[in-house]
Amino acid sequence: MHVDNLPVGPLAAPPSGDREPTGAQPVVTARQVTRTYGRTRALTGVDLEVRAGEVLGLVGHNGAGKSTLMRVLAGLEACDEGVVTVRGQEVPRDVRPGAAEFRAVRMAYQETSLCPDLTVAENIWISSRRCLPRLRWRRAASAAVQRRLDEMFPGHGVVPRDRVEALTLARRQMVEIARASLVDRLDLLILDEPTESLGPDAARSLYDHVRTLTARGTAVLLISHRIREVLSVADRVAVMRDGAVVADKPAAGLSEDDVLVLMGAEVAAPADPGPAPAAVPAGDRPVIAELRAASGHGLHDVSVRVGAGEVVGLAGLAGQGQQEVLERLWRPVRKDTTVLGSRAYVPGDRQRSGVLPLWSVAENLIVTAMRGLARYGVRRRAEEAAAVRSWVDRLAIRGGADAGMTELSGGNQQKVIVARAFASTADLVLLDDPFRGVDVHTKTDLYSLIREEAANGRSVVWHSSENAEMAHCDRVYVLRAGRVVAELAGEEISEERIIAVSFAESTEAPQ
Amino acid sequence: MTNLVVAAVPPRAQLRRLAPAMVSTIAMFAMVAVCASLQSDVLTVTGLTLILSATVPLVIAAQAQMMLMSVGDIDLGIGNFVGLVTVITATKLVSSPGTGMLFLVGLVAAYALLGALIHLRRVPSLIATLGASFVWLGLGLFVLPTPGGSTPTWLATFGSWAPAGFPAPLLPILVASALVWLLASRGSVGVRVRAFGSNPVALQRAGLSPLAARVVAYGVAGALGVLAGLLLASQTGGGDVSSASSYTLITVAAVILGGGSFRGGNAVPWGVAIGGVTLGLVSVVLSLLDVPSNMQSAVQGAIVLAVLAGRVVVGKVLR
Amino acid sequence: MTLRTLARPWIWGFVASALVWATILALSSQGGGQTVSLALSLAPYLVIVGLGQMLVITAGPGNIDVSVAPVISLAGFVAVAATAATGSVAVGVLAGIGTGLAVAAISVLAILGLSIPPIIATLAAGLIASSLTLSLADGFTAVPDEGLRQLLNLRPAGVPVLAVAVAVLTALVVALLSRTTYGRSLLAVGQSRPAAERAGIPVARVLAATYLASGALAGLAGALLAAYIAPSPDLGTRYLLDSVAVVVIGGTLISGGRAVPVGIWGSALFFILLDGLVNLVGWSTAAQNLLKGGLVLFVLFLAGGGTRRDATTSRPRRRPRPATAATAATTTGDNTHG
Amino acid sequence: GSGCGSRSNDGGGSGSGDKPFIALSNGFIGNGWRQTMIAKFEAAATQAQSDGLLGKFKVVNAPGENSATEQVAQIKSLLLQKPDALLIDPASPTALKPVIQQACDAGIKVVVFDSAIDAPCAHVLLNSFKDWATAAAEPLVKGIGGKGTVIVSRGVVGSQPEEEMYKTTQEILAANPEVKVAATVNGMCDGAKAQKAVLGVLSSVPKVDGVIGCGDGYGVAQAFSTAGKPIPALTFETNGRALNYWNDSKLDNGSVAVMSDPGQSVAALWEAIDLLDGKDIPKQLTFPIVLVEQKDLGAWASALKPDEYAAWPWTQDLFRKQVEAVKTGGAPVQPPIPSAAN
Ligand SMILES: Nc1ncnc2c1ncn2[C@@H]1O[C@H](COP(=O)(O)OP(=O)(O)OP(=O)(O)O)[C@@H](O)[C@H]1O
Ligand SMILES: Nc1ncnc2c1ncn2[C@@H]1O[C@H](COP(=O)(O)OP(=O)(O)OP(=O)(O)O)[C@@H](O)[C@H]1O
Ligand SMILES: [Mg+2]
Ligand SMILES: [Mg+2]
Repeated sequence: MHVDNLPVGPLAAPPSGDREPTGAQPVVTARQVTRTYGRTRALTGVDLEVRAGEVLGLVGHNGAGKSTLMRVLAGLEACDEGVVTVRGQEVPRDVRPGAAEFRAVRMAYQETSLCPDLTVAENIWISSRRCLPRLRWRRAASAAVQRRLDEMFPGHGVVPRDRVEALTLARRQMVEIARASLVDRLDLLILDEPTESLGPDAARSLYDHVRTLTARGTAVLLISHRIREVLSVADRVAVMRDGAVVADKPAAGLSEDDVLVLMGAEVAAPADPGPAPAAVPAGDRPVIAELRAASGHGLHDVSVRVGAGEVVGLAGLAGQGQQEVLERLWRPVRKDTTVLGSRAYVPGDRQRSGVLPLWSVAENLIVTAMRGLARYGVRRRAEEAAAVRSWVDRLAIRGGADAGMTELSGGNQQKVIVARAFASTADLVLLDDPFRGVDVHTKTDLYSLIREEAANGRSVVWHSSENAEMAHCDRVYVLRAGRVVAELAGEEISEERIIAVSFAESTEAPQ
Repeated sequence: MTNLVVAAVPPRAQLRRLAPAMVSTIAMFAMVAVCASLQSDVLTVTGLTLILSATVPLVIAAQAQMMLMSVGDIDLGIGNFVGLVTVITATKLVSSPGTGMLFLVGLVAAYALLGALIHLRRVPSLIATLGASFVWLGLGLFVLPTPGGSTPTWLATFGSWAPAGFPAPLLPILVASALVWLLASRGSVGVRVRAFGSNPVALQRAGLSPLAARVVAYGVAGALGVLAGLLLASQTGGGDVSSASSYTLITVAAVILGGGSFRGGNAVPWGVAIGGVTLGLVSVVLSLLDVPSNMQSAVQGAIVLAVLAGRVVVGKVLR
Repeated sequence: MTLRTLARPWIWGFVASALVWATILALSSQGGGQTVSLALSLAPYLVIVGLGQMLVITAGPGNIDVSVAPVISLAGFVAVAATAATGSVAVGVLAGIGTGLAVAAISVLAILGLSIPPIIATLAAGLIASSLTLSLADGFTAVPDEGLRQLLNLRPAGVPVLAVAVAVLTALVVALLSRTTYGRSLLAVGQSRPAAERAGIPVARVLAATYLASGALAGLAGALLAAYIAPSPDLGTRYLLDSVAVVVIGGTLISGGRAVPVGIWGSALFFILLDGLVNLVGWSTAAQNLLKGGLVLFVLFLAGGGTRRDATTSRPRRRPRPATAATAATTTGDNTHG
Repeated sequence: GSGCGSRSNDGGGSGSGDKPFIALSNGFIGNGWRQTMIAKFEAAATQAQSDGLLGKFKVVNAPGENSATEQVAQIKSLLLQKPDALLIDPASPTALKPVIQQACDAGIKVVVFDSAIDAPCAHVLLNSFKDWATAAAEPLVKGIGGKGTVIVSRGVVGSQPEEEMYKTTQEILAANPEVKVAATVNGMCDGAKAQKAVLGVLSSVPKVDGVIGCGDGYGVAQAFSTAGKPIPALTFETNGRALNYWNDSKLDNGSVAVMSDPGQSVAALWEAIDLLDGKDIPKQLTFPIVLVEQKDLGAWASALKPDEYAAWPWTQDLFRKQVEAVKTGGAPVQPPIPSAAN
């Protein structure tokens, strides 16, 4: 779900004119900062200034260099050239994590930086040990994180002695944010895509807290791909493109389209999902996969049908059973699930369950199709090469077939993983929210790929946390608490409608 | 309000985490029960002393193995290392205690150095410790080619210490496990070590040194290995570099039985104590049962499989 | 790029064996060619076991087969008994392979059925195998087949027939890994088990096949060794540690996903020549162990490193799932897990 | 198939006064010698049981590698079962000292065999390692005519018996200055290891006339045939495989077969029974090694299975005679060579 999709008012107090922080002290400044990784120029000369008491929004396409810049601003990495000053003091070049200059700059990471095997309190000790007593630190850390979580996310449900592993994704994100803010003195708080895993209530209370922080003079740097969210929270918006800040403007007066243009997008693309798919009634298609009143393992009486050549969406708030449905279809071992034909899976968590890191693009791409192409278990390399070539061309995968998979940018890696599934002969392709954090251009390419493949008779089951994406589906099941609360088809599918059913209390637990 | 509710709910995740050690505990008591039914004297202080004493060095060596497994490493050299310590104990520590102590401290330092090299050169611990095990063996043979020597009197006295009303071997097991627990599970040093095993990136981002964490883990493992060697020497009354070679794999099994994992991030000192005692008791059960001599290793293997299978079953039930 | 290739550890096995060979030659100033020839007649056994161990290690973190030693011993007895009973060497060798498969089947059941970590599962299977070995050895009467022994000793033009056969086997394993779906699947599983699973690879089947292959190869080695030496309960004892060591010195990634079958030859030759050197010089076992361990560590620390990216700068992972640790962030050359 | 059993009708065994309960702890079961040793013991003990000399017996082998720690644990649990006598084939000559003392303190008669051990309370029964080394080297040196090149294959270097044996070998070699040592390898008294070790040096040494070993001749012979060299004079192991090979290959070049006697376990059984009877037996008994010479080769070869080691068939009677011989310093008893029927 997207917070900016909510049909409710602004998330936090709108930035008002009198808060214009012109006179405020700069907390952290970057001047002509560059950073290269091998042949990648991640930062090509960034100028940025974060001032006390403001919320600075930072947007940019994937790989624009946002996270890299943040690592430099937080003192985790030194820059190659340029100058970083913290509170007017120039930072030495050979900076290491934990350097004294950066004590008051804290960052909540895009991917949480908690230790899953440790308890919440122990994780707090690791990052906030300087403001904890030497003895009885466990108790102090528990109390501190409990208090901070209560402030930031009322009703969070996190117990400090829980192991992080046992927490849901949203709770982990809460702990990550609380962890970052727990310090004796906080000048700058960097939030790198903090709301990706949070629910709307949690996001709202986070931004409320952000306001109380800025009121105390702390600067907050907010990175997000949800532009409406950034616009509603930030005082100032900086746009990054290809390793440099290309624009830095007050948020007031900027529209979403303005920002998209600054980022280098053709604005028409995301707004118009193409011709609405013909709403073929599901009954007319042969059913190739079905869940009949499936229960257990997080599902309650879920019935799902997938017709041949149909794109079926699974929508709703994150973690309401969509992944469980995909899991059942992927491994149909129970009696209540039937799947005719072969399957392919596109994971959303590409680092863990997508990328085969030692291999090239070609090898990654073909590994699923290989089995179908092979004769008696022996590969047919000419056919494989042809398939790879056509898919690399079709999706314009930058780097080409022979590039190492880990040398690719995230979006291109995701293309390979999607291509892997569609290059196979699978009749049913399962998409597990694969387009999170993928930039707009790549997304549009992949949307049209999905439609094309469906037109060729493949079935797709597509879980997405972005409701706008569901417009590309023939039918959408909206899940809540492990139940199907609505089935939408054709024209009925709209963000507003999905949000309505996702949140409507009346639809919950119809018994 | 939610906090209260959550706190009241039975911590199922925690239960699941403790399940392996619980199964091993049950197995341990079952084994004691079997022994006791075959030989009622087992439950007397002398009986417990007899059946537990041989497990003492094993448990402590298993704690050393656990320290390394908590950073995601495996030590294939611990058996020969313990053997080397017995050799030094039986020779240098007797002839000149000062030099002997220096040697033992040097061994701990060597372990820490090994950890540092593994970290800095980014080599797999499995193969590095395998290589080191050849070195420990060679050093042991070098110092004492023939098993022999004698233990310092204080150590021998400790080895034959038999307090009334209390099985003496329980003391070192409990003390060592409690120390490891304080260090690795409660203390901040342990947090660093486990954090390194769990997510080294997080550790580094917090400005802590992964190298230090690994070196500490190896250093503690080395110290525990020295302790295990001292206690083994106190029981065998001499040095023999190959006397503990079976520890290498058995300690890994003990950690797994105790609820540890190969993934790193976990420290389970009490579970390891139980797993070590369980494995140590297998020999006792085998000698009490009239198992045909050829079949004894098969029974040992079957017991290990059965305990771990029990774990799986309990895990399924708890899920 | 070339520097990286040079740093690939598999070269070091060959370099080290060449050094040891040169030392032997310098010391004895005779029989240089014959030294290699004789080493080549001993190396194949270790290479066979090593190939199986390599497949297992390639299957990813935590995979190791510690049952190879007892399997070799057991298969030796079974093969000799079967040969004596049927009069056919082929049946004997097949029986040895079958023995390896049977023991591996126990491991597979424990690993896949009971989710027992491989090091423990194979340890237990090995214990069971050693009991069977002892039972068989008790009053064992059969003698190894003379014909097979002569075949194993055959060295036309100084090239052992067995070495050629095992070289062919190595080539087959190379082809298996690069040309077959099984091989590619194994490499994928070794790189990332969850990713392989999501890519539609039948992970359980691949793992089962891998352990069975290791068992079969250990069984084959046992059958041949029993004919070459003699069946004995400790026939395989030395092969456990050595098989792991040759695989890793041979350049196979201990964290899985990359196998270097050819490298095994280099490190196997190194170990065998080192034994020869130590015996020639008359060093004690203490020195022998120190040298072996020292060289393993030296090669390891010299060749190691470079594959793992610095932890702070590694590419961020987008969405850790609740069930997963964040440790997978660094992907190549990561620290090992058994 | 064999097993250890409690076939006694005497349930408790301990302290019940009538027939004794004897336990054997064996530190290692992984080679043919130890297996023969256990098999001989179990056969003799079963027989003694049915003859009414023994109430109950039990054999415990430490599983796995030669592990003193396992054996300590097992002896401790045997102590709980209160045997009247404890026979020990130790995994380590030192590691068992404290536990043996513990057993003695518990009033148990302890007989250690196969290895010397420095435990004053225990009775020790063993073969002379000096005799062994002499019997291995002397006929061989004579066989090659007192001159030529030999390889010395050492046993388990580091063990105390090996030191003694190596010293003896060196003395014999010193007395024959024309015999040159081309290489000294570590054969570990194990045919397989010796085979590899000798093969490793064969290409680098000149023509070899003999290999003075420690019961590893069969493996060494394989090494020579692999290298395509003539089989020199060897020291064979005393098992059926080696003896048959020696017999079949008609080697008559000074080769011998010599090893310690796995029948020691049986002798130790008789010693324990006599000790429990209160007989006076010296603390240390040296029993004859098993030396197979060319003349007895056929008889031994036909009596042994491949992996069975030649063992003297000690009876209670022969045992007592040998004890007398030790006491009086007379010539050692020469038990009969077992026939194939055994
Ligand atoms: N450790 C690294 N090694 C090599 N290249 C890197 C590394 N970190 C980042 N890069 C590269 O630097 C560029 C900037 O990456 P960065 O993570 O800063 O992007 P981002 O703007 O945060 O993207 P996203 O919106 O996807 O989070 C990318 O091309 C990326 O691939
Ligand atoms: N970790 C890395 N190591 C080496 N090269 C890298 C790495 N990450 C990125 N690159 C190189 O940098 C290039 C740019 O990557 P970047 O992430 O900036 O792409 P991007 O424009 O964000 O694309 P996408 O939108 O698909 O993520 C990649 O094509 C790749 O060649
Ligand atoms: Mg990118
Ligand atoms: Mg980023």
